[in-house]
Amino acid sequence: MVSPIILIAVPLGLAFLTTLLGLLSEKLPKYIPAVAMAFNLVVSIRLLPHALQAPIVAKTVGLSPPFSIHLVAGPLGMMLSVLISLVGLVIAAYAIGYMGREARSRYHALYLLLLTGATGVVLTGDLFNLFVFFEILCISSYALVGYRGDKPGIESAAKYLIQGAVGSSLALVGIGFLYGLFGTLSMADIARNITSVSPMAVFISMAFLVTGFGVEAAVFPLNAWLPDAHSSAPSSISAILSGIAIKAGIYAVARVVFTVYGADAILVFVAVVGLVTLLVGEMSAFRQKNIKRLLAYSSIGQMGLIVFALGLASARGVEGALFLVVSHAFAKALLFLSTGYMIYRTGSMEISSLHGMGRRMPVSSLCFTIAAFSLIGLPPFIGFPGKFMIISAALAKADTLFTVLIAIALFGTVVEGAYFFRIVQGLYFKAVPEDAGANLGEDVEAPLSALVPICVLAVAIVAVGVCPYVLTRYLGAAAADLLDRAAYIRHVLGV
Amino acid sequence: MIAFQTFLVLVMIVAALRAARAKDLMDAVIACALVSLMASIIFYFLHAPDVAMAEAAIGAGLTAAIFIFAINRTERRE
Amino acid sequence: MRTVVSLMLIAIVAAGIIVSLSQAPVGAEAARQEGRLKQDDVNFGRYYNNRALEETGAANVVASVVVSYRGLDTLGEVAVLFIAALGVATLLRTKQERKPKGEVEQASLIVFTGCRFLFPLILLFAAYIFAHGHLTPGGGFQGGAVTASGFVLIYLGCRGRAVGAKQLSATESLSGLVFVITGLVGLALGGSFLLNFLPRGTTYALFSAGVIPIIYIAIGLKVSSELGGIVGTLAGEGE
Amino acid sequence: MSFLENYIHYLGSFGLILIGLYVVLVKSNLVKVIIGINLIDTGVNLFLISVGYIRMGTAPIFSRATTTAEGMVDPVPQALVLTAIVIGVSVLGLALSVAIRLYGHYGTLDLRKIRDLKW
Repeated sequence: MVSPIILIAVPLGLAFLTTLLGLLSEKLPKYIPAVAMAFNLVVSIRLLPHALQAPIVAKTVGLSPPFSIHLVAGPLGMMLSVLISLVGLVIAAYAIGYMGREARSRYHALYLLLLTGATGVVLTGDLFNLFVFFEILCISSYALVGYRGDKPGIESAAKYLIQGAVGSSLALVGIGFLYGLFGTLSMADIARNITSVSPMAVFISMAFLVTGFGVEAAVFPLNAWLPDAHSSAPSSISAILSGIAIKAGIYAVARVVFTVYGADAILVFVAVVGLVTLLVGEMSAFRQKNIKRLLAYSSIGQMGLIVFALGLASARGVEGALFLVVSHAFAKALLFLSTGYMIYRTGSMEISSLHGMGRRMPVSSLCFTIAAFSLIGLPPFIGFPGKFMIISAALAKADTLFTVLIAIALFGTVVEGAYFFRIVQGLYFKAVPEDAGANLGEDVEAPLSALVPICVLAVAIVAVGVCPYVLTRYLGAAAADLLDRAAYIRHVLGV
Repeated sequence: MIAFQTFLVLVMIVAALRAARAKDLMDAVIACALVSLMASIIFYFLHAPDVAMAEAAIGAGLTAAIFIFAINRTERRE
Repeated sequence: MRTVVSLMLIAIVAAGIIVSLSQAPVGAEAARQEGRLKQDDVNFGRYYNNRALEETGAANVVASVVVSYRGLDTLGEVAVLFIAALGVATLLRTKQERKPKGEVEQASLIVFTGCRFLFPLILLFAAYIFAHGHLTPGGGFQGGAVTASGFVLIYLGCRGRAVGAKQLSATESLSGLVFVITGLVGLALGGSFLLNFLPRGTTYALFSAGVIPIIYIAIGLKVSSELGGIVGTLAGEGE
Repeated sequence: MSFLENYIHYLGSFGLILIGLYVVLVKSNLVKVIIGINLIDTGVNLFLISVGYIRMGTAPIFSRATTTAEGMVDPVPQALVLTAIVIGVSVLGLALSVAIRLYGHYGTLDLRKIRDLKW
């Protein structure tokens, strides 16, 4: 069995290699992210069965935890690592064609580093190391959002950068408090000692950490950057930001709240924050006329639902949240990728310019429809089991409060359904607008290099939707990984 | 000893306030470099010579330089 | 309005910090005063201070923490700097119309000569700092920052002379690879990443502490080229 | 006096953090905001170092004069701060290049005037 550390070290090394190859050849660098992610996918799948039995604790410099940085590749971490490398591979393959003209070796190196940061976040067992990988993730996304250097890209990069930088400084203050209190940085070690200090002092450090990581996770008051950043970036970057980057943020918040602090008292608050995020996201999405902004707001709404489900804190709720993480990663990546060429062909991001696309770009439109229906939660797509699990988990609480909350959440889903149906109706049943597309020939379907990745995601959405068991059998262990602090501490520290 | 460190902290805070208030960005950058310099001396007194070196070289030197390059390419007044 | 809301936010943060500090004593000094530090072996700082010299052979405990015990952090951190260098180069890649060499306003002869005289000395000093990182204060980051200040001097004093972007890029890639490969060799030989697989040598000697000087020199070169690249691009001399 | 000895560095660091936060929240000039972020970074670094400080301690470096680990200050925060300083300068470089590009597009750095995208 190989050490999970190569999931981080090898992509990092390849990212360093990318710019070197970029000096030698124009063509080589663009294949490196795909190669690295394929490698990660194979290794993660090989490691997943081991991780399901017991978390793999990988030590560095030959010291056992907590005295050196250690990776904890538990069921949840490995599951997310598989997800990251799968989605990363698909989008990397898409980007070979899509970014072909404008991407240079720098784009590919930054993209690979973003994914490496996300992988590091989900695998590490050390709080400061989590922060460092989080910074890799955030800083490469700042650079990628502004990659094109056009007006909206630069403006949203500036906003994103300011909020992200302040957030990560606050998180660092929280880490400083924790180190000052406990003299240790290992998350398991902190979790073991957390009750030995006055709850108020602990609460403040948690507030700092959650605020800091919450900026990337896009929970309600901290998400002003998201619609701009996700809509101004190149489509392949929007896909990875919506699909993976915010999930890593959610993972960091959840890991800190559940495992490090075991803070059951604030979970109702978390559920309410999630609900507000959901409503704000869906309501704003409803008003949008720009397709990419609409998708970005819809991401906020879905993140709200995930946070709400985590706030239920029951095993079933967390399982639902994790299912939704996977389904949203697939569906939102697919939505951004399939609209990528539509926007490129029509040259406009207005929803009205997509009218009649169903006949001109049939495959892209079909995939868009599949992903949209999956997000709404229609069977037989992957979104349905996730939403169903969350609803049943909320009802299983047998608490009037949660019943009311889930009713409000369902209202949000209805709004979501309304705007996605509107778009799909436009795709298939509206006439092609006169002005848009005069410059389009007959053959406007996306090239094969884009269709293959898109279709892979679409097939995955339908396949997992029809047969959710392939995913749900891992969820029990993954949810336990997040909720069962005692087991986590026991596995890492061996006490 | 503690009196001297208190003095350094006070100078640092005053410089930070100056950086916050100054309308001329070049002023603010110089005040910012002074903050880093004071922080670097404080690091030395806190028995952190490695960090003191890094802060003096990066915080007080390089940061100010890249700020000034950037201000040269944009505008100087707030 | 905005000011009032901001001040309220700041007040909340300040109140939180004050409450936190008054509720529980934070820091090593507080722990020492309460006598908590005696019994525990859990405290990272205690553990490293007691073991570092014996385990890594580096006299500078901070160097062994940075390069060895928390080496993965450092790898992540050079990656962050790499990202910044790439990002700055990407954002500013549209070249300003570069003035031909003759029209560049030259610094005065004294400044020009002074810069040309000082630059090699600065580089030598930087190399000293990062080669002795495991023995004395200093190391890869500090040395790299000093090199970059040397570059600043060149950009100020000898206008129109750019440091080759290709060479910088190649240096940063190669030194990054050296770091990763050293770590992976440790993984292959001893089963854990960044394992110190070379002999420790005599303490206080230049060639001691196993892989620590190798990695620190790689970090030094990498940080030098990255910071140099950032400074150069921002100064408008890069590309 | 004991209060001052225990808390002066914390006071300084949190003073810097709060001043920086004020600048980030209130000022609208992008370069000024970046200066605020820089102040916050310095404050956080000072906080981390003061966490590891032991009075009457020694620097964590062995030499012919210092041969025992007794009384050495905590080396871990110093390592963390080295990391944090470098991350800080990375963000700063990126932020300033974004500012330069923004100025190229809009001819101003005033964030109140740059409102093409809105909520």
